[in-house]
Amino acid sequence: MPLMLLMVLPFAAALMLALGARGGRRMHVGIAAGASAAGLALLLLAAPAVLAGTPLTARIAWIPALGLDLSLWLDPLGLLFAGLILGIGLLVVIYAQGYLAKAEPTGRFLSFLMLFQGAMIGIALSNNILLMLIFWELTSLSSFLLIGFWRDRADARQGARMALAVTGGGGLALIAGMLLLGQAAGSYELATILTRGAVVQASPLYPAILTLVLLGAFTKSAQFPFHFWLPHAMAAPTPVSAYLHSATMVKAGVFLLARLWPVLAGSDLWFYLVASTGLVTMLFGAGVALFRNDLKTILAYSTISQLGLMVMLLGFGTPAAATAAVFHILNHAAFKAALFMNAGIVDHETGTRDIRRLGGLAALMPLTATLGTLAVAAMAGLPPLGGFISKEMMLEQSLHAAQDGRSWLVPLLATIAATLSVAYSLRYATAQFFGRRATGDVAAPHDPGMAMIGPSIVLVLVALGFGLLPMTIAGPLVRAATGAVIGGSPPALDLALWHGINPALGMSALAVVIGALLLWRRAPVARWLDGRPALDAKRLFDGAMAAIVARSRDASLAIHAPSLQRYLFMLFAVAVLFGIDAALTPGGLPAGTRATLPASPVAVVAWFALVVATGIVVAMQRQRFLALVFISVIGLVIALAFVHLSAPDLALTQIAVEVVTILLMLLALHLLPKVPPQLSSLPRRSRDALLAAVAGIGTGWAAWAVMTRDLRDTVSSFHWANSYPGGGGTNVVNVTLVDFRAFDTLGEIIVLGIAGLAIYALLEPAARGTAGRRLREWRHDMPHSPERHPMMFVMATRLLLPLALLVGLYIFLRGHNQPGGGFIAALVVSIAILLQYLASGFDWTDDRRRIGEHPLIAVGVLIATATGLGSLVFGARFLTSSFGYFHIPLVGEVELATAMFFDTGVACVVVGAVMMALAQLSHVAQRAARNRDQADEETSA
Amino acid sequence: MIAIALQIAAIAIALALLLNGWRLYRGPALADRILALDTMVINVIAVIVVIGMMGGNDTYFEAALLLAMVGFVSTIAYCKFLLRGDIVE
Amino acid sequence: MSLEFLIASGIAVLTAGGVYLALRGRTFQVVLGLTLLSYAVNLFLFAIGRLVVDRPPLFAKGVTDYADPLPQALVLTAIVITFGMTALVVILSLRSFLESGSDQVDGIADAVPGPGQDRA
Amino acid sequence: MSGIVEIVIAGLILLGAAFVLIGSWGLVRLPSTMERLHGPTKATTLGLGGLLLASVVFFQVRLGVWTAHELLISLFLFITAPISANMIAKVHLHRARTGDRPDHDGIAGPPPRPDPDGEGEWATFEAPHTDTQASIENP
Amino acid sequence: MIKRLLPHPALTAMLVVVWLLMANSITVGGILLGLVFGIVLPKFTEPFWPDRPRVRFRGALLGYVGLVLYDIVVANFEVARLILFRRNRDLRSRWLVVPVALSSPEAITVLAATISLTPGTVSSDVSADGRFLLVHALDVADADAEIARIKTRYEAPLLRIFA
Amino acid sequence: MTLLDHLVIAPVVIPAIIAPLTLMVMRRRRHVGVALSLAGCVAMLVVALALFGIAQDDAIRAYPLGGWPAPFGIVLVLDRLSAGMLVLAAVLALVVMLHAVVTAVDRKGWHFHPLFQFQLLGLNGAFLTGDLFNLFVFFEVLLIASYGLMLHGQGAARLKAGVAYVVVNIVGSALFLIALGLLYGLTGTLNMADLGQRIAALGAADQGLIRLAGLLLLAVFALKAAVVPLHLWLPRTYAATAPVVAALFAIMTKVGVYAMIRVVPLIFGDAAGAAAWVPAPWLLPAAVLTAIIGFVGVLAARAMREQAAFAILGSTGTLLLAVSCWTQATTAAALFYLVHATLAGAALFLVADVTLRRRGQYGDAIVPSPRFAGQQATGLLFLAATIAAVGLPPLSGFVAKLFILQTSVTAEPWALIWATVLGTTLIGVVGFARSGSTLFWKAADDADPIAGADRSRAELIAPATLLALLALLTLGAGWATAQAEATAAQIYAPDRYAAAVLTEATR
Ligand code: NA
Ligand code: NA
Repeated sequence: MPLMLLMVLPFAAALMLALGARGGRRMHVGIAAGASAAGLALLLLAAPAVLAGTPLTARIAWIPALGLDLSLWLDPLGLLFAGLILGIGLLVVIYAQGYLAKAEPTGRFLSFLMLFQGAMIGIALSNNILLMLIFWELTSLSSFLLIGFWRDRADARQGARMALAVTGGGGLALIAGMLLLGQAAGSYELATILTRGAVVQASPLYPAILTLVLLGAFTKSAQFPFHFWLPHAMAAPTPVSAYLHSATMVKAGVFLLARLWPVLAGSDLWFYLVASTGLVTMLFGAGVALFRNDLKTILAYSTISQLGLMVMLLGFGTPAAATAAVFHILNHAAFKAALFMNAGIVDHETGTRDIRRLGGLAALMPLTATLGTLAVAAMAGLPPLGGFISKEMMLEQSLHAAQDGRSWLVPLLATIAATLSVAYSLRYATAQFFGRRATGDVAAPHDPGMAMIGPSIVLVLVALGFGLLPMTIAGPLVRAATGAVIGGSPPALDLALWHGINPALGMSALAVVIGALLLWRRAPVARWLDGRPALDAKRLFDGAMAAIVARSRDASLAIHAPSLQRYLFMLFAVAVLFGIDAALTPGGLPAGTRATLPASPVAVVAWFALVVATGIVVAMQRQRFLALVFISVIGLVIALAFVHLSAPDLALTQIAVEVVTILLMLLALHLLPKVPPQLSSLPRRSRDALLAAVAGIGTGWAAWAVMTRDLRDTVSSFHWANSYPGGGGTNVVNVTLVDFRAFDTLGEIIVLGIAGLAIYALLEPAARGTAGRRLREWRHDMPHSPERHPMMFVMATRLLLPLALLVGLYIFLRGHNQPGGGFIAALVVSIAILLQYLASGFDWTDDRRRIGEHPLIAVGVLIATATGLGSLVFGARFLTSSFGYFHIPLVGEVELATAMFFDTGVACVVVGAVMMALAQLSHVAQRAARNRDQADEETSA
Repeated sequence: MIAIALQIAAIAIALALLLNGWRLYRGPALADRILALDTMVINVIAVIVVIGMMGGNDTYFEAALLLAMVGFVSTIAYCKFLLRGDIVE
Repeated sequence: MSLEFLIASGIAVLTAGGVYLALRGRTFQVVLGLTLLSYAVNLFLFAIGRLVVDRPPLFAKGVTDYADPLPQALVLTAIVITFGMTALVVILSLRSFLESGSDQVDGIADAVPGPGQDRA
Repeated sequence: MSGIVEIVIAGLILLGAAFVLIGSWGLVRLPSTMERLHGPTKATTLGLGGLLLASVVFFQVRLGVWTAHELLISLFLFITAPISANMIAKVHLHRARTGDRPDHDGIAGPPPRPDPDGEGEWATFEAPHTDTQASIENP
Repeated sequence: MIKRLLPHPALTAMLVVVWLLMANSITVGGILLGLVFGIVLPKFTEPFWPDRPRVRFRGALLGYVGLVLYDIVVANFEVARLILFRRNRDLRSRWLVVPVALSSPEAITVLAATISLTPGTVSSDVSADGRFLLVHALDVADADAEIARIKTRYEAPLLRIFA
Repeated sequence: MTLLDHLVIAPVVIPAIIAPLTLMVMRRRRHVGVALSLAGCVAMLVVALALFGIAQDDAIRAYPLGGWPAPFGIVLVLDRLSAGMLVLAAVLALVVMLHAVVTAVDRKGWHFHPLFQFQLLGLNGAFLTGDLFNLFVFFEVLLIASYGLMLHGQGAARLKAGVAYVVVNIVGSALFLIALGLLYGLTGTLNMADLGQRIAALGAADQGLIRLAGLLLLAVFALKAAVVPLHLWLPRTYAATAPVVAALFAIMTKVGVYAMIRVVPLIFGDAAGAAAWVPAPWLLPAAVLTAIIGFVGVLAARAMREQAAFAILGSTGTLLLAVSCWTQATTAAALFYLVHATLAGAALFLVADVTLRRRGQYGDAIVPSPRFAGQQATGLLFLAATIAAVGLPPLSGFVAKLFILQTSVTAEPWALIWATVLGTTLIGVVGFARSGSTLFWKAADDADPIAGADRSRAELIAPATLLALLALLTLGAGWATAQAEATAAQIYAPDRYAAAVLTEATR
């Protein structure tokens, strides 16, 4: 449970800080420092047992399906890291209190910082590699927030994005690597995986695993060539740099290499990939650091170099090298955190970080200068600091590597890197603290208060302690941690400043001497370098990113042009492609052998009319009115086909729907261009024609293939047999609609009802705004007769309205047994009412209507649904119909069926929806005309 | 005899439909085309009546009745459109 | 010539015409195309019940030869739904024309709208 | 079915079909729009009337049912056909005078004025006077 | 009371008849239902037929219908002859301006419809003042005689019916 | 027949009653209408949860409508999949509805509430039905309601995009009908379980036609799901509509995916001959392209809504990568991801909505603006929503992606799937980092101040709720993945489904 508490503490602190963001600065620091201190205390309590060899574990089952449990452990390596994270975290929090200006939102800042701390602790404690991935990505995210904390600064935003892109990207590779590792090892439990090194290295996946894991580690630890984000992350507030880039985030990659050392290390591939990357990075970082002028940038490149050192050591794959790496982790954390804080203090006091504008600060800020110089000495690897010991160990291990058969370049380059690090370290100290006095923007900088300088004192004392009393302070931890890294008993440990005279000491001395000389002769090289066009990673990255975004944008815009034609072309093309695919299946799409029916002359003529009319519609598409006339012909032929082919219900529906559609289109056409110009080019038209032809032939062939097949036993034989006895009607189509498949019909009328509502919503505001203006400016594009309501037509309508309504009622009542039904009846009624609109105009007719469309739709849906629910009362299923025959004196046998109620609902909705569409549309036209008349009057007056 | 008469009638009406189609296609005036369409509807009603008699089936009567009603409405609508643009004033 | 051939070829012609018109650049033509396409689809859906002359699916005892009622019911549903869709699309086209002054849907007439130009 | 009835039915069918055909033939061969209007609106009345009458008798004889509902179709057509013709004639008049490519006036020429002495015009050309029988304008 | 129940008695009668024709059978139930609709529908559509004229029933109307039917048959043959055998250039197609004495729009409409239904003549328009009908004749030798025939044969009985 | 047995129709009946009632009440008493609509959403959530609970016993329940037994009548089928989808839809609907009411979007046009209820009716019906033609009908219901909602509030861009959206879907419906026709013409049935059995019994001559029918169905579902190259309609539609509507639409693309998951194993499973697993060869490359085009669009987007739309596209691609493997394990992963992606996509749109309101004339364009009210809080929500959308920890997207990666490793093209999932994640991270830092960090303080912005804090509730749900989904991932696995197990046992549906008691 202490592990869970340890894990939860920083997150809880982050949450408290986020919620209490408006609270005081003291409270914020109190929470953050308290959480860190409490964590540290927990860690110290656990330390003796862990160092004695019994790791703490805790587990809460989480996602068994993924093998992802909340499984934590605290082994010596984890202890070491968690200690760094919490210890330095505590110091950084204290430092931040002094560093951040009063106006800065400390709550938010510390909340992010604690979030980050939690993520790091998670990495250190995870005993499940999937869990570790989660924390890993969380560190990327939280560092993004921290680096970009000063959100108004462009360099902060860009630095944050770059860090996220690189470390996040590496994290994704790590995901793949970890998953493969889990697959290869047969478990995602770290403790288990660590015992399966042989299995993993024998797996064919090993190279992939290694590469992917290293991608994750190298990007996080800023290894060449993924190092470039780190200097730009220096845009972060200095406490962030001190925390993330000395002790924690960038060390996560090193930690990962150490963590997985037993599984992945030892192979040649490991050596070549890891050691050489580390070596190159070490050299490169040190070289660049020598020629940078910004304090934090120098420290950033120094960090890159030092990380390279650790990576290289781990890459050697020997226990001794691992020991060196572990000890250097400690050393580096101490001196680099101190140095970052120091840089922050100088920046804070002088207002600049440009080393060229600083000098002789030792006199003004003695304490700061002393601490800085000591920390620099550790970085340079000078005795009596811990850095000296670990640097010497590194040189020794590089020598061993060569002796073990690796290239002699290893020690050579390592020494050069050490030399360079001496040079930049000395420059860092001397240029700031000694020599000619220069104080940046501020006249008299001085040592800051205890909150800022205190943490540095602690860190420098620790760094000194690592040098003077290494075995006492660091010995047990280093030994145990090394044991954890190598997964066995660690080699004998002898940390001391003096090991007698040996090659490593020589190399070390050489490095110091040459390094000093190098610094002395640095100026001409720097001048020479200044003349060169610098290879600026940021510009490259930004350029590449901008280019990628621009290309993406071009591509995305090109693909997603707002062209309906393209949408439809794709859809048709896919359908045609699928047709071809089906035709290519073995056996293809053969026609059947069913006997066909002979075609009568009328059928042939009708077919001919259909074909010609379709052709004309296509050919005369721009003559919109004519096209509509020919659409009518097609509709007529189809109605005739339905009559001929035993589908009276369909014929009725087709006929009725047809006319309503035509009315609708005429109403719309009134306000549209009548003969628009041609749009598409000939090649385009040919392409479309080809696609259309293929689609047509394909569809026709499919129809032919099905029609010429013999009919299997269809479910409709049940419908036929049960229509009368079970559904109480002889019109099987109607019984299907209102009974067998009444649910379809319910959906269908809802579609109509929705169409009505949507149309109303569309048209109601059409007279306002842009559309309203356009309507007002609308001018007739054809000459008009002044006669609005031709007398004969109006007179005939007065007789036709009741007649047509009667027909509608008739069709409604007989629908269950003969062709007809609610839908057709409703259309007939609608047409009758529409006829009245046509004859007498909107206003006159609308004034005399009794029921609005909205209630019709609402009531219709309710009636149909309620009919369906009615059956529940009788213990039957939804939409179960019931019917009975009643004998009424004089009248005789009368059938009553619940389906009639349902059909009434259908009819209501249909009338409502149809009238809504047409009346609303005609009303817009009406308003257009009215507005036009008003405009005319205004102009003539 | 009735069957033969119906066959002849069917062919005659088919021919009539073709003639309607010709006028519809040729125009030249829009009024001609509307007239042709209107006539076509009447002739289709005739076809339906003949089909009904051929099959001894009177279930198609409503289709014919509806066609008579609807053909009128669409003819009026087309005319109104050409006269006034706005078919519902 | 068989009725089946007439229907199948009619479906083919209607589909081809519908596809071609749907690929034109203006809403009205597209609507015409959709209309043709829906005719084709309705005929198709009807035809898959196989063609039967003079046997409307009106139940009578002892009759075993009848047109399949189910496809007819399906086509009815499809016709109704298509009508609703057509009504909406016709009015939407008009509405869009009134709002933007263009009935083109090929994306050529529209300048690419700047981001965030239209707000809810 | 007795022979005579059968002959009557067949005769009615043939008569109807003939008039249907003649009407459509008139539509094709008559020289201009107004003349063509006479073909279908006349011939189809009797044509369809004959067929419908045949149908009435046919079903009476064949099925023994009195299916007079065919007459309704005729009733409907009698009400609607004159209106259709009227509207089409109006379209012709309107377009012959104002169309962007005016329709040919036909052999009857342009219509004369309603009242040779008066100022008036036909309703297609002049909005009907609101106080007269020709006006169905809304109050 | 009757008046309120049956705003259009003629219409009611017509609807009942049409109903029975549609229902295709004459049963008590059918008649009752037809009566219900015959009463409800005119009531429901009453606002759509304002200022309805008074119509005199009795024999006049029936006689008029019979006359028109007879004329239709005869004229059909006449027009069929014209279509089949008359050459286009021999066609004496012309406009007739028929002065109208009828007063209600309903009556004028019936007259115009009659003219259109009898082959050979089509009512094409009404004058803006409602006093003239524009009739197109397919083949007329003497325009004035034809106008006179229309007035005496059709308008005169209508004047009596729509008194 | 207890009332509980009838509960399965409630998801359809509730909106069928609420919608017309709100329609009638709305004009006179707005607040009553709104209350009704909200109550309807709550009721649907309660019912969905109850059904979800009922489905926990692993039984598959068929409800023959009208008492007509399958395959002759239409059946509703309650299994884990349908119950889960119902819950998802109800949760999303309630949150979105709340947001619409809080931000008064529902007052920007006509009939928002009835259309919204009908939209739910369509969704619920589509999830429940066991009949293929009925699925078509409910597709139409949900589509036409979506047209109405999509156009809600109108404006030129929305109308123009609306035309394209409507037309392309109408053509899609036509394809659906052709596919249905082929299936009925060859098998004589429309019931999905029955179809599966009858297709298995078809002879060699019918194989090509059945394959055609299967492929056309795939095309239709792919169109709804917005799979490349049938995705073209989506970015413009979702970006042009009101964000709150787009948030609801987050589930619309998932309906297409649902239909694939429902139909393919049931009808085009192992026994289907030439049509067995018919989408398999087409779906994977399409899914890869969808994911790539989607996340590249996220990178390229110029406005938040556009970015959110592309994120939905990308998530569909990722989802289909899992679906396209057609194994029980990957389907389980897909289902888990489906839930996550729906909520995450909706959250993204709601955050876009909040931003849009607060930035006044700057709208949701990804350009620097002066500081706006609640930039902190909105930025935080955006951060969380984007974390969810790209699938980073600590939200459920990460778990879902791990699930997909783990289960797809047995598939042939696992490397391609992995590369796509991880690569597109990176593109998404970069894209959202760009837009987020521009929108919420960068400030153009020299620009004119923001005019006419909203600043209600209540509008943060809905997006925060969705994100909280995602956090819950992460915490409860163990339970949720187990549910997904059990659901996938049912899906891959079509015989059980068929047995349950085809032997249900007759009336
Ligand atoms: Na239906
Ligand atoms: Na459709």
